[in-house]
Amino acid sequence: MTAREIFIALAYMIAAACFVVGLIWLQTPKRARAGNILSALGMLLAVIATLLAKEIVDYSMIVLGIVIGTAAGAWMARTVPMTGMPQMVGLLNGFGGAASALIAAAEYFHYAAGKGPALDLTIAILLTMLIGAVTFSGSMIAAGKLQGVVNERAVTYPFQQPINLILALTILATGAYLVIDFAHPWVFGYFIVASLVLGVLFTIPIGGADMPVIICLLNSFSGLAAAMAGFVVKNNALIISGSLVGASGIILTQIMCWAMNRSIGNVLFSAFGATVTAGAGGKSAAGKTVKPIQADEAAILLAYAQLVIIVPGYGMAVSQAQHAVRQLADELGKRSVAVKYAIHPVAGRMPGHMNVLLAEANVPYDQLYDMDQINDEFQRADVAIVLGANDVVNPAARYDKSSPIYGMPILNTDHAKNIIVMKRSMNPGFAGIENELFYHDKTRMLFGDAKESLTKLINEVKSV
Amino acid sequence: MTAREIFIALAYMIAAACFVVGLIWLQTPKRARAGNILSALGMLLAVIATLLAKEIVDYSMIVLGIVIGTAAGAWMARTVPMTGMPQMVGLLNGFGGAASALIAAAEYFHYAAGKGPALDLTIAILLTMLIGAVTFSGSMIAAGKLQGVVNERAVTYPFQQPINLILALTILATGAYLVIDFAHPWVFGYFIVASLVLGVLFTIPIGGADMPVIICLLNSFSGLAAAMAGFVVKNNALIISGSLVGASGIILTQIMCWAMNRSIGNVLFSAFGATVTAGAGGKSAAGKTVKPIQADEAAILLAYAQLVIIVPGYGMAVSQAQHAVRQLADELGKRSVAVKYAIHPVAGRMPGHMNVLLAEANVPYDQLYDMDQINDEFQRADVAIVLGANDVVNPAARYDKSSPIYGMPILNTDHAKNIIVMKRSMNPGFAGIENELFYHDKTRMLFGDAKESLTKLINEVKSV
Amino acid sequence: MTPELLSALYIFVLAMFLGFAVITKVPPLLHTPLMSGSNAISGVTVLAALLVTGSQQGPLQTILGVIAVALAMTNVVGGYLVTDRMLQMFKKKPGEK
Amino acid sequence: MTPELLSALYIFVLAMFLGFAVITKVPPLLHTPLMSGSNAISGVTVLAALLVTGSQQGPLQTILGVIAVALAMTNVVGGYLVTDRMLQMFKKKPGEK
Amino acid sequence: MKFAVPKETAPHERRVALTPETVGKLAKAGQTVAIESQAGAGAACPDRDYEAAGAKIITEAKALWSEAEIVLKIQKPTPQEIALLREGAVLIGLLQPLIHPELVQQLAQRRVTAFSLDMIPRITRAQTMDVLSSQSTVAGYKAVLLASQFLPKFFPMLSTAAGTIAPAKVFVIGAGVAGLQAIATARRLGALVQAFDVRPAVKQEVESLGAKFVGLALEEAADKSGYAKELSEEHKQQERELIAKHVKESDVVITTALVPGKRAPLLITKEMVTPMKPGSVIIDLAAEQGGNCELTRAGQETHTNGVTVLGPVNLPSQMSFHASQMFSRNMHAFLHLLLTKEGKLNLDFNDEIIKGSCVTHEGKVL
Amino acid sequence: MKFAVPKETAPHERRVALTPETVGKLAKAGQTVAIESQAGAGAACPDRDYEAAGAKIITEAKALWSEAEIVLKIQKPTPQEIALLREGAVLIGLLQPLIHPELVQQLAQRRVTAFSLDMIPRITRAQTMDVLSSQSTVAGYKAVLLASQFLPKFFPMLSTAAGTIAPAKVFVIGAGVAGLQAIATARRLGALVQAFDVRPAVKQEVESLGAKFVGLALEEAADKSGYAKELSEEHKQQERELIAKHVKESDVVITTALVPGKRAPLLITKEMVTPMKPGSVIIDLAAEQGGNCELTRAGQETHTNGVTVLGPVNLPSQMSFHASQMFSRNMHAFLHLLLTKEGKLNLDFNDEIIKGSCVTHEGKVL
Ligand SMILES: NC(=O)c1ccc[n+]([C@@H]2O[C@H](COP(=O)([O-])OP(=O)(O)OC[C@H]3O[C@@H](n4cnc5c(N)ncnc54)[C@H](OP(=O)(O)O)[C@@H]3O)[C@@H](O)[C@H]2O)c1
Ligand SMILES: NC(=O)c1ccc[n+]([C@@H]2O[C@H](COP(=O)([O-])OP(=O)(O)OC[C@H]3O[C@@H](n4cnc5c(N)ncnc54)[C@H](OP(=O)(O)O)[C@@H]3O)[C@@H](O)[C@H]2O)c1
Ligand SMILES: NC(=O)c1ccc[n+]([C@@H]2O[C@H](COP(=O)([O-])OP(=O)(O)OC[C@H]3O[C@@H](n4cnc5c(N)ncnc54)[C@H](O)[C@@H]3O)[C@@H](O)[C@H]2O)c1
Ligand SMILES: NC(=O)c1ccc[n+]([C@@H]2O[C@H](COP(=O)([O-])OP(=O)(O)OC[C@H]3O[C@@H](n4cnc5c(N)ncnc54)[C@H](O)[C@@H]3O)[C@@H](O)[C@H]2O)c1
Repeated sequence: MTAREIFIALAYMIAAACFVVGLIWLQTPKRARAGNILSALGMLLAVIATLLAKEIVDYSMIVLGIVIGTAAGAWMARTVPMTGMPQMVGLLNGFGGAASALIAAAEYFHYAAGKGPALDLTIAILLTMLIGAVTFSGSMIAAGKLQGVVNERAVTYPFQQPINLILALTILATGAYLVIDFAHPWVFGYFIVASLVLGVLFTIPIGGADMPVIICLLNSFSGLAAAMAGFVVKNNALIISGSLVGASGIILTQIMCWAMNRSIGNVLFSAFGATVTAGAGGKSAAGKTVKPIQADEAAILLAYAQLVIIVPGYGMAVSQAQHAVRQLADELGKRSVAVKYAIHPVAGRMPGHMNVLLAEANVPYDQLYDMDQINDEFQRADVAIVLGANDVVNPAARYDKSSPIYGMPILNTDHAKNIIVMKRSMNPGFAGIENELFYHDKTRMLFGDAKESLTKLINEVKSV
Repeated sequence: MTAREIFIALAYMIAAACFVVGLIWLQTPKRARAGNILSALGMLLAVIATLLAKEIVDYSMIVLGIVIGTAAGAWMARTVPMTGMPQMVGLLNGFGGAASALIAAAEYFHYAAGKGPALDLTIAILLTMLIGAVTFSGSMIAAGKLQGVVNERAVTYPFQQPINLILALTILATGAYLVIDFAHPWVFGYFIVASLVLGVLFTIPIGGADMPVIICLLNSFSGLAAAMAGFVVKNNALIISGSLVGASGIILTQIMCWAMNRSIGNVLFSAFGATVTAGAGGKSAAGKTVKPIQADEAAILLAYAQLVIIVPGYGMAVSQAQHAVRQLADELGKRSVAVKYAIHPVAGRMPGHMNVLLAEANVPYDQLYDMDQINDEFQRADVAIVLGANDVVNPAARYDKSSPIYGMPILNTDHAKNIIVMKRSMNPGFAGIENELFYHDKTRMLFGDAKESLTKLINEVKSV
Repeated sequence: MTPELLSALYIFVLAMFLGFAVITKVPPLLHTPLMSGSNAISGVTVLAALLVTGSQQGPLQTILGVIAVALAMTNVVGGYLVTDRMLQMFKKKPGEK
Repeated sequence: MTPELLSALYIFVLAMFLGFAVITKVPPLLHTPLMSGSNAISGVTVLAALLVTGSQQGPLQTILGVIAVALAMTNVVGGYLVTDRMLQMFKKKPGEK
Repeated sequence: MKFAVPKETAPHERRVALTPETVGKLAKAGQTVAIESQAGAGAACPDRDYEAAGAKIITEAKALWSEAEIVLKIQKPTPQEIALLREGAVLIGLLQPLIHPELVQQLAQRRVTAFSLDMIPRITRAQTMDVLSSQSTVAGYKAVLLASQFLPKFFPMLSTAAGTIAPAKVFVIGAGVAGLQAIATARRLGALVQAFDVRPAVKQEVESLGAKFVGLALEEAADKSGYAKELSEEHKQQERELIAKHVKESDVVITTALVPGKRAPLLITKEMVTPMKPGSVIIDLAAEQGGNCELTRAGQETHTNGVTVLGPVNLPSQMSFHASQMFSRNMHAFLHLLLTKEGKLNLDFNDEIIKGSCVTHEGKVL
Repeated sequence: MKFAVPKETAPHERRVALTPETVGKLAKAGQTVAIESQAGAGAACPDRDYEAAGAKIITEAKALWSEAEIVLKIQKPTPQEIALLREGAVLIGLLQPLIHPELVQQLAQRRVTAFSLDMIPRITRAQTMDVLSSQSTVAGYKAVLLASQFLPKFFPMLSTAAGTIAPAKVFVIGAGVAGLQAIATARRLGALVQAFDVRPAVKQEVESLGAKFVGLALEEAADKSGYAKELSEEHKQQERELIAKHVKESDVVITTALVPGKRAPLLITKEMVTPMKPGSVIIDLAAEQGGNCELTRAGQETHTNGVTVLGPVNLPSQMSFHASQMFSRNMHAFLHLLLTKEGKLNLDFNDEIIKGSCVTHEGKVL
């Protein structure tokens, strides 16, 4: 083994290490950026090492490809708007899959010209092709759905199951054929087309709201495709990094499904994704939908806020959450988040209800603000937490003359940049009326008993 | 590749998976036992798979070895007293190291008889020998120190550094010699002896109290030895499991050092280990020592208790820890641990001081017991938490006529099975006198502000 | 099945394990950046594309290869940059301890 | 350096990584059982001993091998059993939810 | 408009209908406010503060009454005072028209437009003018302090070198506004608090204050408007037994049970009081409506078997400053409804609140 | 031994030296206890409870006094009562011998062995008999309730539909036993509490109750025994300014500053009271020792500029049940020291506590 080979092997190991550590760091907000940079450095090292490989004899075309790719990637990343990120990731992922598929094709024609490869190599080439093609076409559809280019609803069509079955059999049959007799470009062509169609059919019946999960799964696929390509070109760096991404992608997909309270199977195979938003939350009678939030995400929102205003209501009293809320405030205070309490004159069920409880929990008086003092501050608040309050933050009181609470002054919770509502259900409060605040764009619902939700929240804030 | 080979490879992979999952499970009390069993099953599988290998042609001797080893292992494990566990682990670890060394020796003689192995194999054999031998002799000394057979103090001798240097050079020189010219059994003999001596010299200067850390490190070594042996016999299962243990052992060593507030370097190379107990805690003027405890360990003690009695004192008031202590009690309650508060008549600095604070935190009155009600219950308590109290639990009040608190009735905290004292330092309380309770065998000190310690404790209890 | 392949399979399996072990509890806010970051890693297939392109197996291979390089490189560069943009929101606040 | 050795090294490095990644924050009460449990795993060297003993390389090898088998087996069996004994204290209490 | 705030003449009344704070707001809005000299003295509002806020101090009550366009009172006026009123003047106060029909008659005769604040419907929008709520808040708080003054025991539990003091047991009957405030205050002082009411929603409300609810909350006991109604005979029996048990065990009993427009329900009989521990205290906040306890004598202190029974009258007046402040803010919110932006009177009888609270207008009783 | 508990004759004294609980313990130990009829009436301890506990009820005070071997009192006896005592009898109570030398003289003449509980040294072992602590606990608690009764304001902060009520500001001067208890009680009621004392240890103690300490705690202000001593002139000036500032801002001021054996320090002058808000209340617990406030009249209520100054005398007596219970337990602990296991008197004058508290013995003043 030459010194060059040893250097390359070493470089690959270091690159792999960078990927691993990068992935670990990407999981905490504090080190996520550093993790991404580390991972990128690893990639740079791997590319440089590969360029030194003795197999590479001509650099001209390589430079061309690299220049084009780098320019395109940089331009896309620079210009995509923040809201377009998910489809951008989908698109890029598709490119990765396509690259793997192209490698499989190149190797196919390389070997098809000669005497045909060994069995294991044949299988590796076919798998690379299959997974790469599925990743490519699937990602394109997914990105298209998110962008609104492709119908973002869950598209169902007749004979869905039989068609899928036929497709699978086609792929299997052509694959088997190629294993037995390799040099049949037309058969290989069928194989490619069938794979591409599979990717499309796999993605098209899934609703737009579930697309992020699907992209994550396809990302895992493109990792596997890279790993397979590693078997094809006999490169350990590819195998390691590809399978790393393959495995972590599956776990991440799983975690994302949990966060939506769904199983992977449910996401992939149910008609549940039929409307755009159904995956993301419940629906009101009037067709309006609310967006739930989990404690961990809420915690990040809070931890990185400058000003948080807490609006306690009767629900805080019912769940006796006064001690918990003070603890949350303390925890946020440690992270130098400013916390204020907005006390509505009739919050709770008796005059001073909130005061009694918050005083019990030793909340300093100078954190308590009455309505007139704080109403103008909501617009500066990064997050308003509505803690078991309802009527006192109901915007209907401002304009809906038919509402029983019309004319009551309310807290301007809806002026805050984000609103987290903590209650157990969509049940109304004292006045027995619906609250449109809960359906607001900026509002996320943290369902559950106030005290329990707060306890979770405190833990998550600590661990952010 | 034959079906048998594929089966063996598969079995090895499953075994490796068992080891990985087993190690992960071993880290939480709940699943630790299952993890150990899983790991053992993996080992069984690996052994069976190996026995099927085509290299093995004769089973008679193997059976002999297995029978002896199994019998010896089972007997030792059955008969060792609970207190002898650490040295037992050390001993077993030494056996593992010895086994690796013996394999190296066997292979040496195998190749020495023939034309000598390739460079990489030579290096592998020598490394296996070196690490195996160091593990063996080091573990024997460590076990001996723990058992009291070998002088358990940190033994220092003149010219320690020069001797070590000479030893290292000897090993390097003989090793290099063998790499160049393999078939020199006498040189190999020197190599073995030097390695064994290195193990002894490495361990002997370290005090008995640090031995668990050393055994953990040597355990990591024996893993590495196994991995090297894997290179020698070209067996991937060995490489994987061995390096797994090697790496995890080093991390564990590191964690154990952290728990002692020491660095690995400090443990290995300082004269700090000169007395038996110094590593484990501080020392009083009178030579008595206290045993500190960390929040995580305290949490396990509490979580697995049946009855916990909390003794609040002035320190709870100073740190305003009343809300935190109630939370801890709630958390323990969820795990069906019974919690009672023992309120001493003069705890704090005014009559009813503890009551005021605990009522503020909404501690139910029926959890509060005054001295006469609870003093007989301490003996049934698994843990008594002394929360910033001092004089009111000072046993000197019972018998020391010269003490300013003589004659004051105290809480029988010392009757509890375990005592955790939470205070910031060894400073005395109101009466300004030392408290022998803190030096009691059953007492562990959780140093720090009461509120902060409680917060940590709550988190740990949640995660147990 | 060659021993070489066997080793490659071992590496594959171990790396999968590592992949599983590495992802633990990720807060939802980081789901997208993490996905995007690992998507960039999956562009590692660029290495294979480089080898194919550079080894002059024939004009077809070179053409397919150079397209693959361009695509994979887009994936890599775009992926890392997009991820970085997403992560800028976690910049440390001045007041934070 | 053969490609075989290279693969073995890759496996070694990956397994080391896995070993590092696997151990996180262990409560001190579990330090000893964990150490003891992983010590039992390190007895995996018994596999090498089996191969040496069983492959009839010569009488010396067989004798060394059989001793190695016995020692390593003691390590494995003793290690797992001792660990199990230590861990019995974590048996679930009846009252626990 | 010309506003007038006379000094309250009812015995022991220390409150005042407007505090300097509200006077200031009215004055800023261009209104003329006349205050009778020393009107706020009992409520820690000296004349100088009123003057500073822009009011005119009038020493002569007669002049004040006869010149005013709008008179703001707390208690109902005397016939002499009414006689002084101009025709068409507006009078606002706690008139209790159902209890005092003769007063209403006289007001109608004088063609006075009279509003009784206690008649404001208890809808959400009217919360800011709900004097019953605000004054009940004061009464509930004060009731506990009154009890603590008479009880020869500590409220909180205390472990001391001189033995452990058991916490006082407080039993609150009727958990409306006053009852809830009493529960909260007693809990603050460290007592063990239990409460009883007939309305079903109350259980959760009591528990939301950390106290214990006892007894079965009966679905039927509340009518639509949220007020309690009278109970069936069978339930009354169950209720009696429950109350007897808890009264006996308690150190302090605070009763606030009312049924609107009716005599307060009699919930504690003499027989229930007898087995109480000597030194125990009963505070009957329903004394003015006839009392929840058989032994209650409104405005008096009775002792039976060592048990003190108090039937305080006008407790809010004992905490005159804040009671007046709250009353005055309620009054201001109510005036906001009666006046146009320019400060002119504008009575919109389609408004539920105005309709509900208006007692007499243009000579007619409404 | 024959114990006797007379009814207290001092005006407004409602406590009793032994409660039925303690009587029961003594009776069980074989002692004879005679109680004057109605002695416990003021403390919610009826005669029947004493009888049930094993005491003899004596209607005739003279007989009680003249037959007793040990007389247990709260307040000092009158000369007439002393005249009734047998020679060699033991008398235990709050005798304040430094203030009443003539009483001591008379006791010595009658060859009575007299113990004054207020003279017990404040060492750890004596905590169970420390009546000063136990009665101060009652006084501190009661002082806050007294303030709440006179203050025309709420203590807690309340946000209501009738506006937000600001919390009362309470300023406690002297944070000994009574002061700390007052701080705790005011905090319980929701007030904003600040406290001042001259002893350095007090800062942490005040903060340990969640209240704020103001001012510089001066090292030199405490002597070894933990009592406060008098201050230098310069520090007094600083202290005055500090106090003036906080008094002005407060709704309630509670003073408890004492220096043993001296007149209570005068800390609040008339000038400091004048700028206080009308309605504010000052409770001077040092009234009996001369008062911490210039306007204090012991046992009286004075009003200046709308500020009420109260100099309550014998506050513990107003919470007679628990005050008596604590006193009685203290007394029992003290008796434990005087009696042998068999219940006979055994005075060990080497014991610090007995030595410190004994006032007269065998005709000599000690
Ligand atoms: N303050 C007074 O003096 C007074 C007196 C009488 C009436 N009111 C009226 O009471 C209302 C007060 O408004 P508000 O916003 O405080 O309360 P609200 O409108 O009654 O709403 C309370 C909300 O808390 C939620 N909740 C209940 N238990 C909970 C728990 N354990 N954990 C989490 N959430 C819980 C309920 O939703 P879920 O069931 O979905 O959890 C409910 O929507 C006003 O309409 C006011 O007019 C006030
Ligand atoms: N109750 C009364 O009426 C009264 C009145 C006067 C005197 N006393 C006397 O006060 C004493 C009361 O006994 P006690 O056991 O309650 O208290 P203590 O003996 O005074 O001990 C309190 C302990 O709390 C610790 N501490 C202080 N701040 C802390 C913090 N922030 N976090 C954790 N620990 C803290 C201190 O140790 P570190 O500094 O090391 O943390 C100290 O040893 C008795 O001697 C009693 O006689 C009582
Ligand atoms: N919608 C609003 O904005 C608003 C405003 C003020 C009050 N309220 C509500 O109106 C209700 C009544 O308030 P209130 O304090 O004026 O009531 P109240 O003074 O008329 O009665 C006091 C309490 O006594 C109870 N009671 C009656 N008969 C009883 C009996 N036989 N035994 C036991 N308890 C008996 C009633 O249920 C009530 O809770 C409360 O629930 C209050 O929250 C609503
Ligand atoms: N060791 C024990 O067991 C024990 C028992 C009881 C009391 N004590 C302690 O003894 C101390 C005194 O208790 P007490 O309540 O009887 O004291 P006290 O009644 O004699 O005095 C009350 C308070 O007034 C303060 N004071 C005096 N002059 C002052 C001034 N000029 N300005 C401001 N404050 C002034 C004193 O410092 C004291 O805190 C307390 O610290 C108490 O904890 C100890």
